[in-house]
Amino acid sequence: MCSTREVAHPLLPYPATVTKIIDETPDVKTFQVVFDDPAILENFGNKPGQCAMLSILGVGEAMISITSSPTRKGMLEFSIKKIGRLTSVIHELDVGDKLAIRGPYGNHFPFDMMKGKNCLFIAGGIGLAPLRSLIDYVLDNRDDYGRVDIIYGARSYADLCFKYDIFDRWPKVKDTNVYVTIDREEEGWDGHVGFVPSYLEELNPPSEDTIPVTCGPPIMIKFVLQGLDKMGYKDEDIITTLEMNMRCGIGKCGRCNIGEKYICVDGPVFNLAQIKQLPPEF
Amino acid sequence: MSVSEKSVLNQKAESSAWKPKIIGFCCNWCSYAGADLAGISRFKQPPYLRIIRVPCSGRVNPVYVLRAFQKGADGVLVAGCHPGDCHYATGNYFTRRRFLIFKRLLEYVGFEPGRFQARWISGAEGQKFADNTKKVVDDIKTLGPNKRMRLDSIPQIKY
Amino acid sequence: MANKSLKKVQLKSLLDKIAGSGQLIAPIQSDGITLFKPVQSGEGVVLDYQNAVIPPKDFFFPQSEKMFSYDTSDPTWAIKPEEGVPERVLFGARPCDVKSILLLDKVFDAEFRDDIYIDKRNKTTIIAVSCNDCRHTCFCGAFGISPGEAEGADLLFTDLGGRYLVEVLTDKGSTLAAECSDLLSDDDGNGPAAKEKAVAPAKEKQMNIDLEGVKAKLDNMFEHPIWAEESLRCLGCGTCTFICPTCHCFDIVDFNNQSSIGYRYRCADSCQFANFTRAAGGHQPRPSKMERIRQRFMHKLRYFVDRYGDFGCVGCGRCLEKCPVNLDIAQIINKVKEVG
Amino acid sequence: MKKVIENLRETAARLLQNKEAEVVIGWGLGSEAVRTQPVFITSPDNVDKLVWNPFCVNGLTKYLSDLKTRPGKIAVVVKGCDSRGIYRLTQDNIIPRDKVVVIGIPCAGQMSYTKLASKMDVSGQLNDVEDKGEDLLIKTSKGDFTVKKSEVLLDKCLTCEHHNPVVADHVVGDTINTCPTPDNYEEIKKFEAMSTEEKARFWLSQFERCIRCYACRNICPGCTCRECIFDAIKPDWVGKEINVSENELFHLTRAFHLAGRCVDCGECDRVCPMDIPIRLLNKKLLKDCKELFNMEPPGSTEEGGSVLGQYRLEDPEEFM
Repeated sequence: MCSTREVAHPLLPYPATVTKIIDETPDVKTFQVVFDDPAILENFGNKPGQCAMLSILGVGEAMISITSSPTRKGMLEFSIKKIGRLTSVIHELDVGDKLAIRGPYGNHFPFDMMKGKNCLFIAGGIGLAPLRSLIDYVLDNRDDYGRVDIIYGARSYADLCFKYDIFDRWPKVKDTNVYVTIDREEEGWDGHVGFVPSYLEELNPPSEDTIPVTCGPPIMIKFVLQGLDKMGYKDEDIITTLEMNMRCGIGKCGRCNIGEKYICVDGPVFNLAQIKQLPPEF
Repeated sequence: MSVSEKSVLNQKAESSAWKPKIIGFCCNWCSYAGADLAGISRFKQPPYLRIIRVPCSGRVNPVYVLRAFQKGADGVLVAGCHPGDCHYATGNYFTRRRFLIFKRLLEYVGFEPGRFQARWISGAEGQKFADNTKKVVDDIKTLGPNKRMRLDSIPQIKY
Repeated sequence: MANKSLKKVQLKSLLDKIAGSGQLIAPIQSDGITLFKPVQSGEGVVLDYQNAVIPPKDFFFPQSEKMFSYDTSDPTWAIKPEEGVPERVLFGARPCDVKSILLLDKVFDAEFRDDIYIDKRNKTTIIAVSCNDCRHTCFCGAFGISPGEAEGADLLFTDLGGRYLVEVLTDKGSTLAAECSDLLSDDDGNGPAAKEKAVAPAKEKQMNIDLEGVKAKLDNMFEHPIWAEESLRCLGCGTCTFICPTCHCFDIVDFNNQSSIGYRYRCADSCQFANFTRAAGGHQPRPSKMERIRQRFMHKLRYFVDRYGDFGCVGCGRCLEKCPVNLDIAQIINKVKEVG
Repeated sequence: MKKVIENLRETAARLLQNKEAEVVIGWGLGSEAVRTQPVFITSPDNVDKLVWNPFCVNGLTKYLSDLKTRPGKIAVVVKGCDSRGIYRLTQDNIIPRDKVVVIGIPCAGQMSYTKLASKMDVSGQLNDVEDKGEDLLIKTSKGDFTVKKSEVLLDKCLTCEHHNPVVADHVVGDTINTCPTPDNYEEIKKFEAMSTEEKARFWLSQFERCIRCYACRNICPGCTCRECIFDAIKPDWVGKEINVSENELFHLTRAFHLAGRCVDCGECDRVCPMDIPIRLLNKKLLKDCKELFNMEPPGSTEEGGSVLGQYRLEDPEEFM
């Protein structure tokens, strides 16, 4: 029995305050939060790709991936798409309002294993949110990693998240390329038009010594994985994330159970080889 | 939790500070107007009836009534137009059937008669509205606070 | 500690004594059904029952329980965990129920130890009672459980006719036995042999289910048509999961009475309900009854083994008896074995 | 009984053969001697799975709403009480009448599994059942057992209004001519006569037991809402917490949603794992609807609908 993660009351959330809100797209906002007790943030110890349980007391709880890299100290960022009851309430929050957080939960991206290798990040829509924590981690430890390619797409220009990152910040980092695409032609858009999987095949980035990491809507992931397969990547090297309805986050409540795995503790990050071992039920 | 050996129904007002909390679902076109008239006519009536305006008494879902009891109402009143006067022509005929049955069901499972009441009050019947409020409040006062279904007084036994 | 003996006529005094010094939970009968309830004395405790409708799991993992309270009008939100339970004694758990608690331990006492469960577990002394008889739906033998053994319990009582053989299995049990030493005497040494005889009928009468090879078969049966076939008659109700001694899935919900003060509770949830896996936004990984019953049987007989090294079923027979459409896990096991 | 089974299998085989139905829903042998389980037959080769005996307690009409999107017609075997469920579903526009082929079996009464289990060894497999008038001889792999019918009959069968199905495209078995025994609601009257305090104590102790498995709802041919209010997330009509208050809200609402629609098949009562007398609520509503609005037993005729979805100008007036 592994007891590395001991918490006195694992289901108890801690109050935190919203310090900044960024409107990303019409239905996505990024919330910067700090815990009311600074010690909690200090010991939070989140790693890229991990999630936390966000709650509004009286409304409910949901598992949200942490968007900020642990290298960015002093706050946590969550990019949240307005989709259900809880996220609608979270979207109503103002700076200074409170929510409650517990975590961090789940495993993380294999940033150690990726050291010294080239990184290929492929994301669609809100799927860039969990990847952003890893991208920032890699770029903040730039010398540990090889070339970085980021392929990102959304339905339209308005639906692109983190415009300040994909257009301004990331392309300026050395040896880093950001390729952005939108699904349909749009006035004022002179970039690439088309779906992410086809853009990936078009770009066909060199696959030697490269770890591809992908996250996005299920249909995008499906075709990206097919594309990567064609390009000759090994299943063990292809990293993606799974998503399920979750309640407890600590491997007890059974909702995110797929086969012998619990996505909340054994996931959400899996490589393709692991996913192929799971019953196809996600 | 277990149903205690004490009375499972009301407890007679333990302190004199208790004020009845009565929810009145009033139809917009008649009973609410009646309440309005009772107000501007300065008819004296006890202040314990809290009115929720609904478009038609037929809009009142019996779950609203049960929910009101859960959330601490001591009594519930549904009031609408007299049969035949419905703004939507027939809404209150359905109300009539629905709550005839519902009232009997509540009493069958052990709600005191009087906890739930229904009345027809037209927009012109300000006096009737005031009289009726008095009557309902008196009834509920006699019955005492409602304990049945209240979510905040469910006996909690730790086990 | 050596085996003890309790005269049958003294049992009530023993239970009275336990109830007098703390909380006692025991099976009682009301409206014709047997349920475990907290009792004030040994009065009315039934002993010839075979299986309570709701397993004693309810006292470790209640169907619904408060986790913490809060007050959002307080600047710190005043999030307070619920107080723990008092020290208590659970009397009358059957060997299968005791085993089910050990299985729940594997879930709740794993990584991220569940403090709410562990508190209840630590503060409970379990007195198990061997089965002299069994229901026609029992098949605990299939999971290696014996009607006369209860590893995980603190004391084990076995009805030997005029007396109970009292086996002390743990230190906790030894403490309780010491507290009640005035009522217990030393066993004359014939107890264990007599016990074998006493539980023999329960061993013989129960269904003979053999699990040999079932797990291996299930490993390759995810896509098998048996699930679609069996799911046709499933109603999608939660009976089987709510009366199951090993089911541990739950939901977490907030309650507030339209004020700043409220609490968060967890309550048993069922993988048989559509809402169980439906995500906000409508994504539904298990859209029909087929996927849902497959999850139930696979979880018990395959996934649980893979994850925790043991079957997630104890053969108590509750779901066999209560399923409205006779969707019988023992029958499923037999059908799986017949699959070529 | 053997003749009925033969007849039933023949009918089913013919329907499947001639493509008059794509699937036949009936009863097959269960995992225990006195249990049957619903079976779904799609090939004439498998009709031997169909059985008919006094243990065919399950109402099968609810499955029609599960299978309504399936192409082709669905044949379903019904007893008298279940047959009212057919009209419930057609009146509620859940399934068109011409999509359903009704195979009716006149039924003299069904035996309760719980009652039987307390009287005999019900494990083992059923070999044969013989009707000996007052008694029933049940031959199982564990031996032969004789039980008194009156002692093991389902309670609902004591007051049966429809021994013969109210609707059937094919009838297998002989019409039963015993006089129907309409319920005169004696039991309900007994409860009505109790004091308010007694009623409350009784019902609260019943509701308190509920584990909210929703079996009563899921078996009910009247519960066919696309999204049940007890499953709706927004708004949360009923709290998920299991306590006597939320349980009561559930039970009263469930019963009331069936007021004037409940076909009184008694299945909710049978399936309840906690033995809550759910039917006492339904019966009360049936009695009131009958007394106040002169309602026919719901589901007994093709026309009709929900009593609470209709009105008459001269309905009783109490609210003044």
